[in-house]
Amino acid sequence: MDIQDIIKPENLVYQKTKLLTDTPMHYCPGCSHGVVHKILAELIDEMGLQDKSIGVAPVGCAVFAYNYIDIDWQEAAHGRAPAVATGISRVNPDAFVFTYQGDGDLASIGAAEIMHACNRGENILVIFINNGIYGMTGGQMAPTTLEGMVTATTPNGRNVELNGYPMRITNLIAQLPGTSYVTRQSVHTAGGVRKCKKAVKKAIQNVLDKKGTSFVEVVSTCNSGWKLSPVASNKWMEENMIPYYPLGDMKDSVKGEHSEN
Amino acid sequence: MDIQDIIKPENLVYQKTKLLTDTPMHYCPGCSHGVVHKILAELIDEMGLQDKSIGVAPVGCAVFAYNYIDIDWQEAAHGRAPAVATGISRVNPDAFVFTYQGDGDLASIGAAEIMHACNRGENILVIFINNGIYGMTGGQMAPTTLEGMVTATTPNGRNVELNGYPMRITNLIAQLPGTSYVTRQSVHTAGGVRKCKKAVKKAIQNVLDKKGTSFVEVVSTCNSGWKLSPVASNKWMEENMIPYYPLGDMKDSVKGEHSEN
Amino acid sequence: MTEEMIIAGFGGQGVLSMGKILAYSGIMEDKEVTWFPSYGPEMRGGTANVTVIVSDTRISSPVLQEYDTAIILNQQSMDKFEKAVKPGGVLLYDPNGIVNPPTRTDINIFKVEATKASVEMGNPKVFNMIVFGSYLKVRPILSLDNVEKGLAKSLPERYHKLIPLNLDAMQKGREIVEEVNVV
Amino acid sequence: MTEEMIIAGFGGQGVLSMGKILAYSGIMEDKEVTWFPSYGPEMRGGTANVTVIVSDTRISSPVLQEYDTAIILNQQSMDKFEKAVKPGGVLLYDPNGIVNPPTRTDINIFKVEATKASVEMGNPKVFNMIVFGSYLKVRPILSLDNVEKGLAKSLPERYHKLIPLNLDAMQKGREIVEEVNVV
Amino acid sequence: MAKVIGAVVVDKEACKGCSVCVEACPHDVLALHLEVNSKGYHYSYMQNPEACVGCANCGVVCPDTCITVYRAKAS
Amino acid sequence: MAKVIGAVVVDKEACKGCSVCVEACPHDVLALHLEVNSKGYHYSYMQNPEACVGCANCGVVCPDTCITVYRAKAS
Amino acid sequence: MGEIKLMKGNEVLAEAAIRCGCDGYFGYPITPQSEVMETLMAREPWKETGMVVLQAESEVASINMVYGAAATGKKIMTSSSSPGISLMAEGISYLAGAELPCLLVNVQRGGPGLGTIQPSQADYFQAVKGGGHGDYKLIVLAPSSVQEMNDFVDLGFELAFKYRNPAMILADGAIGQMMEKVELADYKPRWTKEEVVEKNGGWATTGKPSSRKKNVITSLEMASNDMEVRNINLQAKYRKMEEEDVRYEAIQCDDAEFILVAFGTAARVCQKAVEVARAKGLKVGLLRPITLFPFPKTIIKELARKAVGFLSVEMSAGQMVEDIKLAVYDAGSNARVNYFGRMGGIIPTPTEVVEALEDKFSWELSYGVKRSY
Amino acid sequence: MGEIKLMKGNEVLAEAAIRCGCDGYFGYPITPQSEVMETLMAREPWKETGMVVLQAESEVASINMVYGAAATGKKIMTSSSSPGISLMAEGISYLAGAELPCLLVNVQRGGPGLGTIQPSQADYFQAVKGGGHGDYKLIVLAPSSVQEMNDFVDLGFELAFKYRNPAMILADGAIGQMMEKVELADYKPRWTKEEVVEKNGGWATTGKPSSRKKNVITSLEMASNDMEVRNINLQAKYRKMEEEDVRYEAIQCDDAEFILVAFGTAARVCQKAVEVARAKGLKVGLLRPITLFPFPKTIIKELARKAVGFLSVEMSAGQMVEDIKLAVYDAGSNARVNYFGRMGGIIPTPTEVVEALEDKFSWELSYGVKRSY
Ligand SMILES: Cc1ncc(C[n+]2csc(CCOP(=O)(O)OP(=O)(O)O)c2C)c(N)n1
Ligand SMILES: Cc1ncc(C[n+]2csc(CCOP(=O)(O)OP(=O)(O)O)c2C)c(N)n1
Ligand code: SF4
Ligand code: SF4
Ligand code: SF4
Ligand code: SF4
Ligand code: SF4
Ligand code: SF4
Ligand SMILES: [Mg+2]
Ligand SMILES: [Mg+2]
Repeated sequence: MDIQDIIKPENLVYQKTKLLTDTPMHYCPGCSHGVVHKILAELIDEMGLQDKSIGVAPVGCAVFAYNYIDIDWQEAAHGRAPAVATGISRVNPDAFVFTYQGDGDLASIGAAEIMHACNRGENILVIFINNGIYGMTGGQMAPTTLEGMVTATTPNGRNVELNGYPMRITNLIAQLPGTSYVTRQSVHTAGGVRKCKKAVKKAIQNVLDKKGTSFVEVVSTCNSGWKLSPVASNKWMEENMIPYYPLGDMKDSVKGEHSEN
Repeated sequence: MDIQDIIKPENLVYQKTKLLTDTPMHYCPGCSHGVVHKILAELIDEMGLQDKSIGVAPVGCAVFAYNYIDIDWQEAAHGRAPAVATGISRVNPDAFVFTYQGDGDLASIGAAEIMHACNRGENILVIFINNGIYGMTGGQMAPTTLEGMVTATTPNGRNVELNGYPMRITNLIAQLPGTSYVTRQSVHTAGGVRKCKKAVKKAIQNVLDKKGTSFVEVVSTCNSGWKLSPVASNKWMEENMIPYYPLGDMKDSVKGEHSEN
Repeated sequence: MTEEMIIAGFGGQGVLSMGKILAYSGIMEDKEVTWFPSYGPEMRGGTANVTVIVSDTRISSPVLQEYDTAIILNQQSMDKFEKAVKPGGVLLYDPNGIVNPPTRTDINIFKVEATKASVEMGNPKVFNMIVFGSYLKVRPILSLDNVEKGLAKSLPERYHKLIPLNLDAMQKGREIVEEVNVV
Repeated sequence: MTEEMIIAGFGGQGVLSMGKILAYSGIMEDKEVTWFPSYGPEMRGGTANVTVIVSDTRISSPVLQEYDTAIILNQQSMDKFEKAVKPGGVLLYDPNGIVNPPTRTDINIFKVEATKASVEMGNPKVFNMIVFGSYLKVRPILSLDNVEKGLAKSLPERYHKLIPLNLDAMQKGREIVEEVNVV
Repeated sequence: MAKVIGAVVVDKEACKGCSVCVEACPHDVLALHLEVNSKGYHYSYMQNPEACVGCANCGVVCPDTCITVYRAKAS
Repeated sequence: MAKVIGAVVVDKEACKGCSVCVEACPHDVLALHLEVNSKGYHYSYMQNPEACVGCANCGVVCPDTCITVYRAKAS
Repeated sequence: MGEIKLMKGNEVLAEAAIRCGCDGYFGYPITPQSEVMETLMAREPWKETGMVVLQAESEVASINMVYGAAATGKKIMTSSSSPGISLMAEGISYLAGAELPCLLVNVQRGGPGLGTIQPSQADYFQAVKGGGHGDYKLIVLAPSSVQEMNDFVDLGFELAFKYRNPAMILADGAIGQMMEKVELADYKPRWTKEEVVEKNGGWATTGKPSSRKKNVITSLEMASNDMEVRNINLQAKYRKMEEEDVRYEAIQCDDAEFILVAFGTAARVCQKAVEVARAKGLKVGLLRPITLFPFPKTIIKELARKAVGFLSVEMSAGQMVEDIKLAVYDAGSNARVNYFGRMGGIIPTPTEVVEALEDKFSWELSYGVKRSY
Repeated sequence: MGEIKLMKGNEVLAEAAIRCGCDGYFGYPITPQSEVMETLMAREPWKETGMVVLQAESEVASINMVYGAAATGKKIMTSSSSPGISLMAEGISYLAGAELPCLLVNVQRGGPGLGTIQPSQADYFQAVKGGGHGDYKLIVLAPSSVQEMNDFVDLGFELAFKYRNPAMILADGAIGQMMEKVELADYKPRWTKEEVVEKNGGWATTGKPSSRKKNVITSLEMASNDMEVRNINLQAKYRKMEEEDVRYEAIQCDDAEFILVAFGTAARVCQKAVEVARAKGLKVGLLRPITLFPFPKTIIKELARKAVGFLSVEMSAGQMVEDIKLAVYDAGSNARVNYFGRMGGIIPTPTEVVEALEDKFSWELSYGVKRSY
């Protein structure tokens, strides 16, 4: 059978969802952001949520997320996406509101806002792209940067004595009674992408069911910041990031359930 | 034996430490702040730290702490005491630096600063007065306000659905690798005061030994905010606050030890 | 007519609400009013005061340096406000807890034993209404009718049953207030 | 003498460091220099450019709208900067990846097959030095002596052993640059 | 065993009448006075001085550190 | 069991040559082309088209969603 | 006539918000304005009108909650006092940059720093020149009575939506804390979802239906050219405000040789000062700017033609006085502009104001003519 | 002569900090100034001079770290760009209120909001009028070359300690990002603990020895009277700065009929514009304010006596132009003041400036006289 015989509408098994716009993404080749955008766009489409969705873009590489997914968007100040989403969701309780944040945005400057939105159990989805670095500003240290990791502000590697410890903020988030579903995923393999999509789907459903805050961390790469090729980045992530940020569900319950501590 | 025979210098067993100034405290009658001030003043005196101590006062009822303990002080912006203390301690590594913060100051507006100072393991002592309310501004809800508790901004009791959940921030702090000693105390009984003093002493010693951040929560009353008499407040605290914020050490280790999560 | 006054005492003596009833009564008489409290943490356990202005015409500043009338209910307030009464003005005080009574001779000084009377009436809560009654006796700037209306307006519905008790207390105040001659 | 120029291409082509060597060489010749890069996330994977000014006198704005010389190393930059060359100015480009070559007739156009030459030299990293060499051939604004000094200054000590290689590459550039006549 | 006896001195003007010391005394020594101090507070005083053992509990819990405590062996 | 065969179409101009699809393909179908597209990227293409089973792994992992995947039963 | 009540300025803000159909309030306690949120929480408007009230974790969070909620086309507000407003600087710049209508209230206290909780007007510059970064303007309304605290809530929202711009009520601790007689407005229903879409669906993030393109709220432009266009449009909008929405009150200015200029609580004091001065035979009037931006330049220019001088009376070290001078300069007048003020939470007295007037203009008062340079 | 280098403005800030004996830098990354911290981190001065460098969790944290460290009497600095500086507004007001010497750097980008990362001067008002609440002033230095980025670090600290006041270097993305030739300063040792105590022990929290009373750093006064005294003292200090520490550069102003006024990058452009204009036969000069506060009023007043007009050239919608007008107004001059500028990250060209001059002053250029009103 010739290739041209296979490439026919009736044989189509995978294509770009129509919720992804035609604007080419500004991300570096191989950047995880694109994959996560795709997951969101596909799910919003599949779940029929385009007219209910309001996305909140961060300050970070994903600042232009609003150019790529065809829904209404707001661009929030650095770190404040959870507050912005709280505002939206409180006065529009039937909207599907989500934030999309990087590790600098969420865990550093925005630490108070994410902790409190999750503690209040705001009915939102938080997508947390943990690439262990500040991608947008040129690769400085993030709270999640691993010990010894070289960045623009830790040119000799993160020294925990000077710069503090890599922060597993998602573990803390999971203990806040306002969260219902907290999970950590990755998107560097096809299997990972499919699993992650399932997790995001569940998280969205939780929000629709008004179960409180759903939180999906995606352990990601920033090949530009890491100064590795995309493929080498994925490998480095598997060997270094994932052991420290192990994948899997951290909480799957109902809002209001208190942590053990 | 006549009273006048007992009241003699040689029989003295307890008196105001000379590190407490003569300025009368502005606190409401029976307020826990006074007791904790006393503990600090006594220890700084006993441990010979007056010339090494730099205190950081919060915005909150304890804003005037600097009037009462005879050491150098800085008054920090609301919630920012941990950042201020970081600044001091980093450029004066041999100073004994501590913050003194309320629950609004530390757990609400200052949540990012406390999390990050503790995550970096700043070599400071944090005294955290958890009275479940904003005392200074007239008794509004704090992050630590209990469910159902009446405050100026929850006049019908804290409704967790609307206002979020009472936050056990110390439990989260204990999981940050930068902290070495994390404990929760109270000062409403003589026994409690003595225990608390011991804990603070240990915490101070840890700072002197450069072991990282030491964190002492004091579950406290705010009889004005709670609209109870001081004695009734103590009782209410025992029956309501302490079950939710159980006393005891939460962490006693060395900096850098990672939490289980 | 413009009455510029301050009511000053401990927090808990009903200083602010006395001022509020006075202001509401002014409104009932179609006057302009302002009510301006001391505010902030210094109130805590300490003194509280409120500046009330009742006037036929638009009121300028709600904050004053001098007063036509000062109602003074503790020593700290006496120390602070005796000197701020305008010459020819009125100073009304409860002698309970006053160690240094007023000494000015260019103002009219009245005293009301309201603490004592409220204990005698078996209800310390009416203390401020006794003082209020004595004030209106000394400075009859408002009709008692309108004061009753003002009282009704400033009390929540569920406390309206207490109005007669309050009126009694005011009557008491009218009766026991006495002028003091400084010698 | 004032030379106002832009060097534009992909990130990774050594655009910024070529500019830096040029500027340092200018300093070695006691000239005033400014070096102003495009900056920010739009650089990411996309284009990079740097404006360099070398002058005998104090330099005003470091940012220009028009250039005496444009060194252009990819199509996007060609689209953007061909029109910004001053009439009578110089446009130097590497034809690799250029789909639409320059068409202006009021400027002097040169081309250098630097990509190709660098591959031939077995070291794609010297690409920018080949271009630089060809530029200095076309616009001999600095003495080669000072350029060598500038090179030494702008390279960290540990890379000084690479100087001869770089000089070779520059020589290569001088040799292969050719004028283009637009018809 | 020699009996221990104590006594406390309350700084009457500094006392805010919070009653915390009264509550803390294991021997019911203290009480609030009917009189008020110059700030209007009913201050704490030894109502049952003989019962005092000088344990200092009252001093330790007093937020305003108004209490000085003495202890002696009963002669 | 009928053999499943697949094919992919790469949007050559959209491709950034990151190679993630190449890595993800379980059947080594894809490779980066020696040529570059107009943005200067070596784009992905089917080097071994016959090996493709249309599993869509490549499409799923592509950050820029450049790959459309088709699958048919081998006739 | 609406309901008459005796209320605090802060309480009235809350009541007016509920009655004007406000959709959401986000705030954080700070003296001297905590009663705004406290009143709202006690009123529980979510049960009555559906209005949302939320205590945020900080002022930074509050202002960003306002951003999110306002961007959905609804009537959203916050209130705070000086240090809290400073914390909002970035957020306010974002609101202005993204052109989001909303209502901000600053019940000012004395600064700088933690300062004092007593009334002040020292945040004038912050409000009208821009506390945040970049070229932007807020619509700034200065109430000088509890009644205006009521009225300006509705007016603030009206102007905010007219221009798609944040509006600020710049009050002070005195107006927030004092009680006065106030006539409350009648209830306006909150906009329905349909009304929101009809009015603001062109830009607000109401959820994208297939019938329109996605709406994006942002203040970012990577290309300088695009960012300049945004700025040019903003500036054009601000010029329009200056043409159409200047508000002020002129009291006894017709024959005045000296004009007191004051807003808010200071204007209250000056009203009395005018009486005192007139009683002394001085021809004094009061110009009370109600909109601080757009500033009432035109009337100042007019008055500058006749008046000998202006005295800016402020509870600050002298901030508005600069805008008066700028207006007089633009008028090409040589009227003299002076300043008198108190700081740190102190309200000047009418007598002080008159004395300052006599002092600063002693030359003119002696010679009765305009000083010429 | 010191070492000559080709460096970016941002890199030079870092180098100059190390060399001038700075004790600590606290900052948070933001374009276009991230190279400041990056350079410091690569230089590892803690190994060399003992200087501390810390990446804070946010700008809010940075500025409060500066507060804490500066309050111990040491030389402390931070740097950021526009949105980050807005986040520091509360902290800056606290620093000014508590009178803490320190050095802040704003490498401005275009606003409002997230805006653009390209160069701008639109934070002029924020820097000189007060972005934070309350009446306060920063000492504001405007470098217009990489060399001045170097020089003003030391100067900034010097002035900051002279007045116990925060100083700010107000730069922009162009100066931060560009490389120029720079002559580096020689190393000054950091102050020893004893020197700190000697110089600043009167107020700084260095740890209380028995020989002195406790030192308390605060900006709080509960009593308005005390707060007013603080404010009066602050104002007196600001007047002193205006008397003693104004800095500017006047280029070809002696015979100039028209004065361009510009700072920073805009001043670079205007220098060229002066050449272009002079070549056309226009008598044009350039006044370059170096201290934006204290603003060079006196020289403007002097120039206003002779000049026909001023053109304020800014990379903003026109902010400094107000201060020029105020100075001209104070001079009682009728010289005309106009504005020309570009926004959103665009740097004007010399040609544009000259065209704007010819356009705005076409009347004066035709008739050659001062316009009279
Ligand atoms: C208030 C403020 N501070 C700093 C910045 C600069 N900034 C932009 S993005 C960013 C961090 C981005 O890192 P992250 O959140 O991890 O996202 P990523 O780019 O890695 O996806 C910073 C510091 C800013 N825009 N605003
Ligand atoms: C930026 C800022 N926001 C708000 C305030 C008002 N404020 C002062 S103290 C305080 C909370 C105090 O509560 P807490 O920290 O629990 O201390 P407590 O008084 O209970 O001891 C608040 C909100 C302020 N001063 N500054
Ligand atoms: S810098 Fe990093 S996070 Fe940003 S687009 Fe590039 S790879 Fe992705
Ligand atoms: S308000 Fe509460 S916390 Fe503050 S002094 Fe009074 S009792 Fe203590
Ligand atoms: S010392 Fe002990 S026994 Fe004596 S009064 Fe105090 S608490 Fe009671
Ligand atoms: S505890 Fe102290 S303040 Fe309270 S009543 Fe006893 S002595 Fe007085
Ligand atoms: S569909 Fe599967 S087999 Fe075919 S190219 Fe893609 S990954 Fe390879
Ligand atoms: S994953 Fe996508 S962008 Fe990357 S090489 Fe493959 S097709 Fe190209
Ligand atoms: Mg990141
Ligand atoms: Mg508290």
